[in-house]
Amino acid sequence: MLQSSGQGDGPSTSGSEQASSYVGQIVAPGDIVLDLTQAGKLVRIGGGLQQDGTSLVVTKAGRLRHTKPSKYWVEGSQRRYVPAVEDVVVGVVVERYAEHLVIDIGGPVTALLPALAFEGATRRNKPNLNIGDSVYARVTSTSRDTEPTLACHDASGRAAGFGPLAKGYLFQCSTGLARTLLSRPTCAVLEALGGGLSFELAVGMNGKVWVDAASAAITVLVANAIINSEFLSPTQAKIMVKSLLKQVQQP
Amino acid sequence: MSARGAPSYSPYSGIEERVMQEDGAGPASRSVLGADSRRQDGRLPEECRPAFLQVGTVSRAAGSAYAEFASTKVLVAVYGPRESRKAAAYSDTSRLTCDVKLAAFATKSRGKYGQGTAERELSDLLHKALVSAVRLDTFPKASVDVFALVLESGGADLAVVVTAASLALADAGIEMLDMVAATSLSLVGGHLLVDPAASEERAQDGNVLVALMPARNEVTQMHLAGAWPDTHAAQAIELCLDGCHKLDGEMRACLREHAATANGS
Amino acid sequence: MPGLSAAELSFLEGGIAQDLRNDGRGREDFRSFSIQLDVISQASGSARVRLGATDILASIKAELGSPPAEFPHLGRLELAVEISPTAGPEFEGRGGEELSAELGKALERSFAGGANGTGAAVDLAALSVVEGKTCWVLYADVLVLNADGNILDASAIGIKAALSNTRIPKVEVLAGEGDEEGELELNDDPDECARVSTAAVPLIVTLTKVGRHYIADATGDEEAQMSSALSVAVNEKGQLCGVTKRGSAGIDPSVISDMLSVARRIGKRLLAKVDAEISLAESRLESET
Amino acid sequence: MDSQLEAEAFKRIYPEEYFQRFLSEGTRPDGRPLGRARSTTIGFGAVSTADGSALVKIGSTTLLAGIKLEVMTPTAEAPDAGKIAATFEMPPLCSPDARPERRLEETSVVVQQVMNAIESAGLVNTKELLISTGKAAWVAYLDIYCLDADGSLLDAALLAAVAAFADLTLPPVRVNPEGHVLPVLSGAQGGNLRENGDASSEVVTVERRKLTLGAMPWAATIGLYKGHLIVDPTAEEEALLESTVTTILDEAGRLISLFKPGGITAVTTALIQDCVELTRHRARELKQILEESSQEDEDEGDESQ
Amino acid sequence: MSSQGSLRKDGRTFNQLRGMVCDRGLLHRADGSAKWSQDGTSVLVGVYGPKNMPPKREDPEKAVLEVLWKPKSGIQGPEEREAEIILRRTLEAVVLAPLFPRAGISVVVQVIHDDGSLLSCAINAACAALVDAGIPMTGLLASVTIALAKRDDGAGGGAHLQLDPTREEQDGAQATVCLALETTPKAATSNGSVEGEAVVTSTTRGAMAIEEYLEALDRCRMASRTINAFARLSLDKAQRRLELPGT
Repeated sequence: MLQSSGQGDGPSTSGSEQASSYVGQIVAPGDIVLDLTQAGKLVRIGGGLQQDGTSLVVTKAGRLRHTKPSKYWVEGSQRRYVPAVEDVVVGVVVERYAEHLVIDIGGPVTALLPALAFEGATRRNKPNLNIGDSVYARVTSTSRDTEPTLACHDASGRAAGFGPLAKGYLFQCSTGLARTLLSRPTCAVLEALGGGLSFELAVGMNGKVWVDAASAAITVLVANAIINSEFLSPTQAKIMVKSLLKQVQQP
Repeated sequence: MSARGAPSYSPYSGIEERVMQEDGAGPASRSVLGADSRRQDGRLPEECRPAFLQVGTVSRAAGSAYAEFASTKVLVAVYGPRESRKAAAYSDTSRLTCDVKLAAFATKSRGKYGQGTAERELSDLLHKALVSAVRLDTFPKASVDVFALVLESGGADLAVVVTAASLALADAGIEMLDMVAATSLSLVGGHLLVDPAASEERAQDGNVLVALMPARNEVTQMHLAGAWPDTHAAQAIELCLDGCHKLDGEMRACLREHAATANGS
Repeated sequence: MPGLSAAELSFLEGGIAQDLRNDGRGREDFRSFSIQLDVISQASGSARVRLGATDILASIKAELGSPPAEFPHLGRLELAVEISPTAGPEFEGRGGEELSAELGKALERSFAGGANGTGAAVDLAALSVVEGKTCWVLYADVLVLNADGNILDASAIGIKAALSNTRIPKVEVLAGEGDEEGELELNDDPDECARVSTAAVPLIVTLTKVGRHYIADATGDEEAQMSSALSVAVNEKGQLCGVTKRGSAGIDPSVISDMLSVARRIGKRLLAKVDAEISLAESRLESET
Repeated sequence: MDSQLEAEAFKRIYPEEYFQRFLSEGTRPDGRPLGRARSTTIGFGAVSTADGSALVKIGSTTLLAGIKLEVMTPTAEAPDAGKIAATFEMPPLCSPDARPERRLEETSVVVQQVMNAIESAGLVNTKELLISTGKAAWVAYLDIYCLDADGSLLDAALLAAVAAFADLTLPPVRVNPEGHVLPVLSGAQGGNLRENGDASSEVVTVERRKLTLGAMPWAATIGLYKGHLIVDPTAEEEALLESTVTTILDEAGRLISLFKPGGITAVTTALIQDCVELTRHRARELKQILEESSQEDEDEGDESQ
Repeated sequence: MSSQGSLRKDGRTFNQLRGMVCDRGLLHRADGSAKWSQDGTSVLVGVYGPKNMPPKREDPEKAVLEVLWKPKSGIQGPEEREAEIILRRTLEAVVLAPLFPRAGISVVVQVIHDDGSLLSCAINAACAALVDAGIPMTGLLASVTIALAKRDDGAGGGAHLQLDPTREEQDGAQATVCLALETTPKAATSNGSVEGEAVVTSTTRGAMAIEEYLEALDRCRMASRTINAFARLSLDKAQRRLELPGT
């Protein structure tokens, strides 16, 4: 009757259920937002909710969201990242073994990246990553009792942009901001930056952001612009980027 | 161990020594033996105090023993063989760790041993007395931990600790070459007093401790302090060995009795 | 000790069995030693002792302190051993701490006497200045510069020599008025200084058991072969002043009594030799000044 | 034998199920009904080097409390009172969880709660510890050692502390004009000791005496497990409990402490009332045990004299 | 019987809490933080985690919760160590630790000022900080301290129960009771009659009658609702501020 899921949309049977009256409101842990006996056959729950008997109970503070037909989650901002399958993340190699790498993705525990989870990797031919190197990867599994696993290729085995991140600058932002940066359509700050500069960017759902550009000055500018944008409206963000761009273009 | 705030003192500390010094002119006339050549507690010089021994006294320990020699009261518990906490390099043998503590109220003046130097020394001496008797080669990498607490320091503390610890090891089923029994002796004004009481130790000119594996007839630990006339030292060691053999009988009886009651129930 | 092969070890043990050690000594022989006095000017007394390759520095520092609470009429003698990290590879870092503590305790047992000060190496009553208030505290510190076995015996020789070299300033107690405590006046004019009687200071003879035999004054290589050892302190009167069993193996009680009488015999010879070396060193010192 | 081994293995692998099976039949692994505390003994004067001491056993849980008296200068705020300074030690011999390098967190809680109970009940009037106003007073160092940690330590620690105070004797002392406290020696001993200052200059002499104790606090720890109330849990049971409530009452039935340090279940008013009721029963039991033990102690004392 | 005009030194009635202030997200290095003040008593709490734990201290079944209590000045004494343990066990009642096996959650408590009811203030602050960090919890807690003023104060009847006492009131009281209570959540379903907020933590000081304790408990229950309402209000405000750029 109840199915847990991360981000993905799947098939769902719909009924003539009644949506929770708390949708759109700010909820706190312990709040009972839905009586499951009154709800339809299938309810999908995302982050911040838990089933307790016949009730749907909030475990994290935030705004209760709902998409039709019956998906619920709590949207809140938290700094600490909790991995979910199919999240894209930026991590740092902390340990190296023959079969796998241990990656710090800023989560509750470190993640595993199998040595062969790269496009076209074989025993003989695999990328050589060292402790301290950054990597852009995808979460392939999470389970309560084992470390999350990562892969540097998409479901069909192609690199799809994943892999080691050479050089560049890595910084931490909130997971809320990371989500904004990854959202479609492209958020205001990135659009404004992209209009005036050329740089490479990798954003992880875990709040780690990697930037690389032709000069250190541009790298730093991009990083600052992104960090500054967290509490700005789209218009404010555009103005902020514009003034920063002026500074570098002046000399 | 010291309380915070203003310093405090005990008006009765050191009173025995002061009385003793006021009593007579010098150490020679100290009245350790009465006219009937008996000690203050009525014992003859070569007589040990009655020993009360009991094993299996700590419910959650692998082995344990309580020893009471008149007012000397000691509790020992053994844990292990268990995983060694100290991340030491791999070794074929296990580690024997010994830790002796004195309760704050165990001595005449409170927390006299609080600084820990005396406790560290006792721990070290206990280790030396036991280590050759325990078959550490039978369980690699693990550690056997011996913890002793002196509840009341009534004289010959170390000897009682060693004896109780060896009983606790036996109770824990740790493989040993032999039991270890220990006896100490004080030299007071030329008299040899076996198994001294605390008051006799405070007056002593010298002391000896012998720890013995009685069945193998091997001394595992021995030390002697103070200046000893020739014949006295040899005689003192003999008396201690004799004490160890007597104690051995009582230790074995205690273990037999415990085994009998354990099987009976 | 690393560095000795099995063949070397068995050779060493075989030699001991035949009363002929690697360096030509018999089982009961000490290595030759030298004493040098007054080597540290700030100390109240000091000596350097070289016993074979073992090299130690002993110093005595006399300071005014408070007497033991239970025995207000006595002074104090505090003993400590420190092993320099340069003394050998095994003493690098904190490696020497355990041995330092063990040797310190063995010295204390041999020099400090009973709880009431009887049988102590020096007359503790003579160190009293104001009963119950002030006394001299003699800090005897041994620093091991190089270790090639038998540190303990060398340390005892060092302390005896350093004590013979010790000068304690004269103290005058100025009468206080009424209830007030008298003040102390120190006079460190060398001619006025008191000397410490070293007649009762014992020496230590360590007998190291290697195989079925025991040897005196073991070298580092020989100590590596030790199963157990008995350190015996002996004084001029032939009294035993302290015995410490070292090493983990057990010893038969009859062997212990043999070892005690052998140690006493060796000790007597050693005492005479050390006394002679000290007077030699003293005369050398006088001729220098 | 086989079935016993099997039971032992079951207990180790499925401790919760093992425990639940007993509870479902209204009993516990050691055979007690849920509401019964383990047999309790008190031995007075267990340590002669202490001025007051007591050995308490509740089942296997064993605690030894000792009080040593020292003289202090009273504080300016309370010139007519002494004080109590308490410690609680869990030396590594008492439990496999206690290791020399690590202090168990129970120790901080137990010492605070024992002192809280003694103060809240008014067991000791610290003014009785006065020797001479503004000059000298006794500080009672209460050291409680856990010798065998098999659960419900707070109950046993408080009982040991109360019994040690019941056993405490203040030695006779005299005070010289400088406020220094000196011993009073009996008979032959005293005659030979040189007097510090002449006798006429003494201000005060205090006789050997016992304390007049106020209300005695009695504690009962009750474990909560899936709706069951488990009185006086053992260490094995404590490891499985959801939370514990320690209620402390005095003989007049006043509440001295209701201590529930968190845990995964919360209690309702009705449950609190149940705990209080169970503690009332246990308090009567403990009071009787203390009285009987002290009677025996006196009888023995009479015989030996 | 009436407590007319018998106001407390700071002008409050006996049944009145002090003014509360709660600021969230003050510490940028922490994963969540909150400063909670009840007039003169103020506590700042930072939450770190769920994060990696050294293998020696990890628990394969659940996240390890650790509390570090820093007094206003000086080093930790036995009282602070006890408070640390009580706070930790109190938070364990609501934190969903089994969701993060092998991980750790640290709660660092910094006392800024203590003018009475300190433990309650710290529990409220810690709870807000955990919410701010997004640590999954089964519900919220509210903590209240209440003092039983000495009867000879002249206040008759039930008037001698002083809610949320200042330090002066606390020190002069015959007894104090500190409670942490579960809160009644917003609920889409009615679970029948509720017996009243259950007690997660109770510590007391001083002697009192059982009836007095139960009355204190009732008063605290009532007050806990006010605290809960305030905590939700402050959460609402904080959440709206966070969402500002998006809306």
